[in-house]
Amino acid sequence: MFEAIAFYLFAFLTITMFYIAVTTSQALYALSALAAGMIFISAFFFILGADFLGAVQIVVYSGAVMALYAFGMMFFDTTREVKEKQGNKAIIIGLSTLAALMVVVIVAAPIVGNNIEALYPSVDATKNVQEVGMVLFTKYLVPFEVAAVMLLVAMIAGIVLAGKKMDLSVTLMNEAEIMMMKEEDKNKKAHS
Amino acid sequence: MEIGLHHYLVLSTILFAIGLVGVMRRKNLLMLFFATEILLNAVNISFAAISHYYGDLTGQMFAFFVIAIAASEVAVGLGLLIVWHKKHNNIDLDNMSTMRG
Amino acid sequence: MVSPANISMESLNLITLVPMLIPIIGALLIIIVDLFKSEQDRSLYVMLSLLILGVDFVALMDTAGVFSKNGTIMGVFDVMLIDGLAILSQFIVVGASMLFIPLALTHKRFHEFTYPEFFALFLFMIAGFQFMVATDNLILIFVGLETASLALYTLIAMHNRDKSFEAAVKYFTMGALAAGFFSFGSMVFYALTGSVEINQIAAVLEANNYADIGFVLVGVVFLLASFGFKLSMVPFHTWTPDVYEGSSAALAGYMSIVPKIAAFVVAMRIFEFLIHSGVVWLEVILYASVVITMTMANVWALVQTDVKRMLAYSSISHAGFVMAAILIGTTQSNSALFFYWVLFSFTNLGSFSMLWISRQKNLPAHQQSDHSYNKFAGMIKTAPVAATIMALFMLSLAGLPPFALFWGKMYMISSAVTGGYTVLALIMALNSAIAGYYYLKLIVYMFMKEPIVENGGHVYSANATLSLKTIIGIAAIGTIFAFVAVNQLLEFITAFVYNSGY
Amino acid sequence: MLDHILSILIFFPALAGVLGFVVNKNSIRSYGVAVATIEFVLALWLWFVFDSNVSGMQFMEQIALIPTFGINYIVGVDGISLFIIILAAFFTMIGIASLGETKDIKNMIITLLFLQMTMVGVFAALDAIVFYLFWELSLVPMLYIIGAWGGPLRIYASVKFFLYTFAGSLVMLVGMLFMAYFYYQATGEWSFAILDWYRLILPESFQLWLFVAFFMGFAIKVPMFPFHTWLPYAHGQAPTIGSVILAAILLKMGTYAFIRFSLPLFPDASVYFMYPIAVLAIIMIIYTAMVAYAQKDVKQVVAYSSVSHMGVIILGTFALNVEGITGSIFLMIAHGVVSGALFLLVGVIYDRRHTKYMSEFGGLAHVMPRYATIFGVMLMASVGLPLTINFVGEFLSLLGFYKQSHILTLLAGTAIIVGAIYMLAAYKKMFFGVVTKEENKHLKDVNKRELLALIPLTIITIWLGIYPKPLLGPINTSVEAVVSLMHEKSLSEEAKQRIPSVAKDMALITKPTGEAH
Amino acid sequence: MELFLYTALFAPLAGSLFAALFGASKKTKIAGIVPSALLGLSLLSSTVLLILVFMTGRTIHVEMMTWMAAGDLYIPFGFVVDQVSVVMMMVVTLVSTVVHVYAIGYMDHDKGFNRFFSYLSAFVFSMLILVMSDNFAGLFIGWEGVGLCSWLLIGFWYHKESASWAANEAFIMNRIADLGMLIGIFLVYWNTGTLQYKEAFAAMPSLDTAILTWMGIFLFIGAMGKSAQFPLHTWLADAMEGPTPVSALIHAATMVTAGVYLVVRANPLYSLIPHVGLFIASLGAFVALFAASMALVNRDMKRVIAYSTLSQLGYMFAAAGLGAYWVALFHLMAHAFFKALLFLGAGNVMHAMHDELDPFKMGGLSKVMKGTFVMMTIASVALAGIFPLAGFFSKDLILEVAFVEHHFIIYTVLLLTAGLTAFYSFRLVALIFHGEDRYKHFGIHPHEAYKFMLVAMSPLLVLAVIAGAFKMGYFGMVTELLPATEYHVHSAATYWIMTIGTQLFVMGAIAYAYKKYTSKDIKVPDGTSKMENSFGYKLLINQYYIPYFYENYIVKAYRELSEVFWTKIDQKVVDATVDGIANIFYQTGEKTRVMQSGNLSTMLKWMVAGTVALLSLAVAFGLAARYSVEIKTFLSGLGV
Repeated sequence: MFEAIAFYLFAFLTITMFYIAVTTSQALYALSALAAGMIFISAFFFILGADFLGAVQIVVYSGAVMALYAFGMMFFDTTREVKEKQGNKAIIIGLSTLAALMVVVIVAAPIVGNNIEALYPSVDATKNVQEVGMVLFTKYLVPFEVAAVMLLVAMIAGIVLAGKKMDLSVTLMNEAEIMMMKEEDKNKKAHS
Repeated sequence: MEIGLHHYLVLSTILFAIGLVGVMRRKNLLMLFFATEILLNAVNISFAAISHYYGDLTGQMFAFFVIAIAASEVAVGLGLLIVWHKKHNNIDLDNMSTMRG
Repeated sequence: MVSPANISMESLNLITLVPMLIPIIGALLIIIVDLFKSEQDRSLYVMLSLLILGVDFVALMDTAGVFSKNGTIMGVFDVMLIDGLAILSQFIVVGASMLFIPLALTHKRFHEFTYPEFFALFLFMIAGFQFMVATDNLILIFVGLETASLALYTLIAMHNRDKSFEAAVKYFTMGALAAGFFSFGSMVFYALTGSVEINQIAAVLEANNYADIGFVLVGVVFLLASFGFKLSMVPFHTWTPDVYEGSSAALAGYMSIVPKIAAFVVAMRIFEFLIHSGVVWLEVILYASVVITMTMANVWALVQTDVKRMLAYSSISHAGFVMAAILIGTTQSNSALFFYWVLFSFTNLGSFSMLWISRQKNLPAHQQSDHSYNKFAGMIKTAPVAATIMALFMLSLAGLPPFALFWGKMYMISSAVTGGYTVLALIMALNSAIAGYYYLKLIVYMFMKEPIVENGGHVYSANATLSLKTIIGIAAIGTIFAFVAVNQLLEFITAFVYNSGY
Repeated sequence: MLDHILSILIFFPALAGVLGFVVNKNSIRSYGVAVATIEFVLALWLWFVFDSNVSGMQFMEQIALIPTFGINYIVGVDGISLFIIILAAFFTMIGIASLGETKDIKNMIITLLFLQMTMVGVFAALDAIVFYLFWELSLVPMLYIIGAWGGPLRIYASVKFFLYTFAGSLVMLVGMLFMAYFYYQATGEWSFAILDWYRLILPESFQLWLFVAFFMGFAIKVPMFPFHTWLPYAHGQAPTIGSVILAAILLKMGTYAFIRFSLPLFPDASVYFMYPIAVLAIIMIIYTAMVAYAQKDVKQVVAYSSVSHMGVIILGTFALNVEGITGSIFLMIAHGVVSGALFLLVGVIYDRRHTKYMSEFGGLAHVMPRYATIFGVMLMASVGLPLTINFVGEFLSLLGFYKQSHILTLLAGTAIIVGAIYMLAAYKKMFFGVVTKEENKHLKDVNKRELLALIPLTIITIWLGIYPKPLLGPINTSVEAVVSLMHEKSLSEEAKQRIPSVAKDMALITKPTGEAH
Repeated sequence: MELFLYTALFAPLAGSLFAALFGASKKTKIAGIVPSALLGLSLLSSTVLLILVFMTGRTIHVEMMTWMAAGDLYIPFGFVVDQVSVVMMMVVTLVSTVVHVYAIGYMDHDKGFNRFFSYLSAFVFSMLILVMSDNFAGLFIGWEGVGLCSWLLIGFWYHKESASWAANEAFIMNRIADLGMLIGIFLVYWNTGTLQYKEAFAAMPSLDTAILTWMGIFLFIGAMGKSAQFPLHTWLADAMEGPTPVSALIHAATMVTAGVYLVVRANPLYSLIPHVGLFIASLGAFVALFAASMALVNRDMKRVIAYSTLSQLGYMFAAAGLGAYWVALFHLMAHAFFKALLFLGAGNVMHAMHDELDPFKMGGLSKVMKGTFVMMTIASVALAGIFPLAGFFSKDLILEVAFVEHHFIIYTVLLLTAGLTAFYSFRLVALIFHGEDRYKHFGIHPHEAYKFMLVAMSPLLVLAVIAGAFKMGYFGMVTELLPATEYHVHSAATYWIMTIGTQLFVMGAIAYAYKKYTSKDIKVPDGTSKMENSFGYKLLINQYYIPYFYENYIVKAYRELSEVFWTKIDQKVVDATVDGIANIFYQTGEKTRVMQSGNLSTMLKWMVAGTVALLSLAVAFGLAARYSVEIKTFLSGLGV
């Protein structure tokens, strides 16, 4: 019973939050709603006994990602109301309703899950973090490492793209301008 | 009233659809990115639920990696937005259609 | 119960990781070099990357040797899967990358190559693709895919002009949506089978005799959408022309080959077992999308005014053409896919390199875009050799014998014929004829029109350096003399594909 | 060298073409003439060493190309292809020799040499894919010739020519792949060798479909009605040399392919489709002749007349007996000579007046008597007067087809009437009457360089009209082999009846002699 | 003897080539003399051959070389000199020698003198091939060869529009007939397996009559063209545009009789199919009358003679059709002599009158042109068939044949025609040579032709007079080859009545013509007289409106249809379809490229739309799969 109440409560909350996130014209609202929604999602994780996931969700999403977005928002100065020209709303609504409906139609049908055996059974919910660690560092060691590489890539990408060097484009400059820029660079370095 | 896997799947699907709506209607790139986060999060719920009901950890793993991916995307996406914003002082995708046909 | 893992190193088969580790290490090496001494010339990084890729290539050859001796290798808790497909596609990935990287040494300077990070990201991207193809675990596929994609978005944006940002953002956003689709699709399969490994998914579905076909199809739809995006199947292709136009010609050429072969391999792994299990729906849908992609892309390519955009549409069409291999799903067709793609790499990289070599920084008044058709008007008069080579690439793309792509096309159509897809074979053939028009259009401009004033021959090699010329030379030789190597290539590919059970 | 004479014939011009890039612009014409002459001499030598009594392939060479997939470089020559090869060499030679003032002459000559490679290649190829290779490759030089040196609509014409033929041949490629697949199913081995395919007996239903697939490729090339509309454009826009080679050689590829592929591979289908194709051929003959009559441009007259004559060739081919097929092959050569000459002649007047409209001329016989005479000879050859080269071919073709259908032959025979109508009308408009235009009053008669090309053609036209035996003999021998093969292979009763059995012992399928080396 | 054969055959060719050498250079007499001399040589050889054949009855057959051989077909260049062909050779070489010599004078002032002799000798060569060939294909070579030369010679004065038009008309009409001939040859080949006369005719008796009938019909169609039988006759009158020697040689004496020769040559075939023969005879008789009627009113001297030729050809066909091949051949020979003579005489008149052709504008020329007058009169007498000139023997014979064979209609028609012939012949003579000197009104000063021209004509004159004397010798010779039917009217009385009656009838016609046209009232008709406005006159002068019909309903229709084919069908349908298909693709591209709006939002929507579309298909399929049983029951409930 508790589970049911919790599920519906959080379901309602997440749906509302995400709905606000995609519909509001205030970027700040959207951001807050998104963050809230994500925290509520972590609640599902806890309900489902995925403690580790819940923690990661809160830390990574609500913490890191949201912080990043918040910074970005300040940078873009989108705290004011965002005006978006909307084209044909019918298409959007129609498409999404259709999508949702159809998936729901199928999902609502009973899934044959009886004969599925757990490949990596989680025996005890309390030791979730430990188990996750176990699986993560055996079976999913490689993906984990690749994910690390991915984060590295993302980091480098972020640095490169947001970096100062992107302000001037060598691509658009002719040879003389490039030489001048180099000279300036050298001078600057010499000065400092 | 037992909460079964279906409930989670339906919820997940609805959230996914909300994400899709966002993806389709948002013109502000930053908020568009929010919508893509919703997509991934919606799926994560399902993964966790399936994982739970099957008693299998793989789903959680998947969700975990999805989170990592989402985080990386944010970094790159924001990087791109910043560059664009620096040059054009806006992040509206309607201003972004020099290439067509 | 959690018990300490008792795992012997041998069972991990770490050799399976070697080809991916090399570029990762190489990328780190480049970053470290940069840390120690910044502001180095790009030629250093180009050569470093080339060396690393060379080593990778050799490692791949080793792996290939092992494969041909022992068959498919699973490694690192069965996450890694080195079969023929993985090896072949990695060969293409690494080989095409080796052909790409010297294109950085242009005569003019471009923004991205001033960064050592460019080369690091490039190598990371290669590693990402390698992971993507060398596994049947959806998680690793996803992570590899994203690693590669994120790096690629950045590489595009680093060209640093408006169009490239626009391209990167478009690509990124749609990529994010595709990622959502991918995860949803995986979720459905996971829900159905409790596994994220393709062979197990297949086994489970087989065991319960596809009881819940509707749900399977939902999963298929989402995966199809996400790979449709990667492979630029209509209507998920919309990013392709814009992204190709926005990025540098060299990178566009690269994008037309490497990400696609990786995606093809994954698509092959996912969809073929479904088709073989008699999922009629998928067959019909794939049939339709192959035909639509081929035809519509050709039709759009007809009306383009910019050569690069035309080539973008043309590569969509080629992808559609090759997608037929997955639909047909015989050993011959799967071999044809790789065969085609190897030959396509040469030709397409060659033609994009020709655009790259003629890249100007400032457009003259009569030229609307970087590589508009009329830029090439009368090229035979001012730069005969370049025009001839370019024409050669175009003829090859059109599928004119004896140039490289003809053999691919022929083998592919033959596989359709043998697979019983007669109508498809005819459609494929006729599409080549439609495609002939726009390739011909460029030839017409080059050979039959008068040069536009102020259009001296130097424009066509404004960007030329020895390394670019070398790459074009290699591509040209590969294109012309493909028939010499076709037999060995075909035997090699067929053996690998056959031994992987496809 | 004899073992490789065909390869030399094929690749010598191409090699010379590559080397031609180095030759100075001012000497390129001599270079071209020299190369083409050497090639022609080689071709004549081939004739000289050719054994007329052997019905099968001679001078076969085989080099593995893609053995895994059954594709090998196999070339060989028999009576059917021998003379077309010689004709190709001949026309390239006189084409280059008679080349007038041309811009970018270097490109033109190199292109012509490449074109020659593809032409010889098509007729010598004995592997379907190699055949296809040269077949497609021949489009490129022609595209360039029309597109770069043609008239005002040249780009439209060249692209149309290319795409149309290209589309058709792609369908043919599918057919070839099917054929190879059937061979694979039958024997467990891939092979694209034509001689291997000859051994394959296909069920009639397969034959029908494959016949159609091959037909698409060939019919567009020929070009058969209703696929002919590219031809008037191509001819109308092409420079003289382009038209000459197009009409003399390139069109023959289609009809040659019918005899090389369609007939022996699909005897039953050939019988099945005989009437429909004959009807098409008759439409070609009459309809295009009438269209030719309505033309205002003399080159278009000749262009449409080509289509009309190709109709007779097709008809002869589908006579399915020795007389008809021999006749059609002979007519290919004859039509090559005559239409080539006619295009050269049109080129002569075009060079002088830069117009091809007949209304611009009139009374030319007064000012250019030699020109009028040669034109007259070619005109008479074109209308198929006995003792000219065309008559032999037309006579045999019609004679052959008469065996199959009387009524259709009667209809097709109107070729000799309608042909005379448009040709004589054109001749009258151009040459008879009084000179009305001031520009025409002082036209120069044909000069030496033009005579160099025209006189040999005139001589051939008459010589082979009187004494066709040197050609008919070898052709006949090989055709007999083809017909006997068809007879043996055919399955249905009707086909057995329609295709006569040739009593003589024929060995068309000989093992490649090149293997021993 | 082969030497003589080859000499006879190739001497004209040598002459032609010799003259051709001077083709582009200025007129030179030698270009006329040498071919004439060579023709003389040919004539000599023919005479030798004739004597040989006549004396020994031997025939000469040579095979020079293979022409065509393919499959079972074998065609050599074979030549045969037998009783029939040697007669033809004699006729051809003799008349052409005369004409050649004559033409040296006639063409004296023409720029194309050299060219003319080249053509003329080439014609003789072709004609000799035609008559000497031992097979149908060789016959066809000659057949087309004479067609070509006829085209060249009719259109000799090519600057005249009418001349080149007439040349083309002649060529094309002949081609129509040649098609029939060709088909006939095909029939012969496929049924007898050979084209050699000997073998083919030997095989024919064993063939089905239907096949033989078709053979006969198609071969005769060929003959109809060359011999200008109805309805392919219009070209002959128009062919008079050529120089007069040409008309004499080609369009009177030799080429036009090729059809008769063919029927004679193919007598074994036609003997097997008498019903076709009857048709031929009927057509011949019809043409005889038909042409003669047109000759009655025509005001062009040469055309009158041309119609007369046509009419006489009708006679020949009537004879040949009735199986009297030797009679036909005999008339052919006799006709060649007097008709050539008539034409050459007309040529003299034309020369004298500066190419004036209307006899109404002449009159009284006998005073200035005695020689010509005599010759033409004798020729006309011969033509009319007055005893004892050539025409009497040959033409009366034909009448007898018709009578003896009991074809009285044919007989009557031919008899009537004989009267008409006499009338129009002497109408011409009277108008030209007698009566007022009407030419003076036109300021013409006529003069007699060169002497040597008259001398050249004299052999013809002699032959026209005495040819009848050869009848018996001729009969003895040719019947070695041809059916030797003798046509005698059984009762002598009937014979005499017939003969004398005919003679009287003819003479009456002559007298009437003289009476009518020597009168002083003859004026140049100006289209006002009553007769000229009568229906009959109009019908005849307009040649029964047949040329008009051809021009308006065939030529014009053909031209217009061609135009329609080109502009409407070829361009608007066939080509437009091809371009249309190409355009469909291009237009689809243009129309749908807006899909690529460049707007990211649209792109995303496309992606979602694609997914949703696939999804709905998947759902539909999934539902259908799940409820397949229910759907089936439902459908079966509906009765599907």
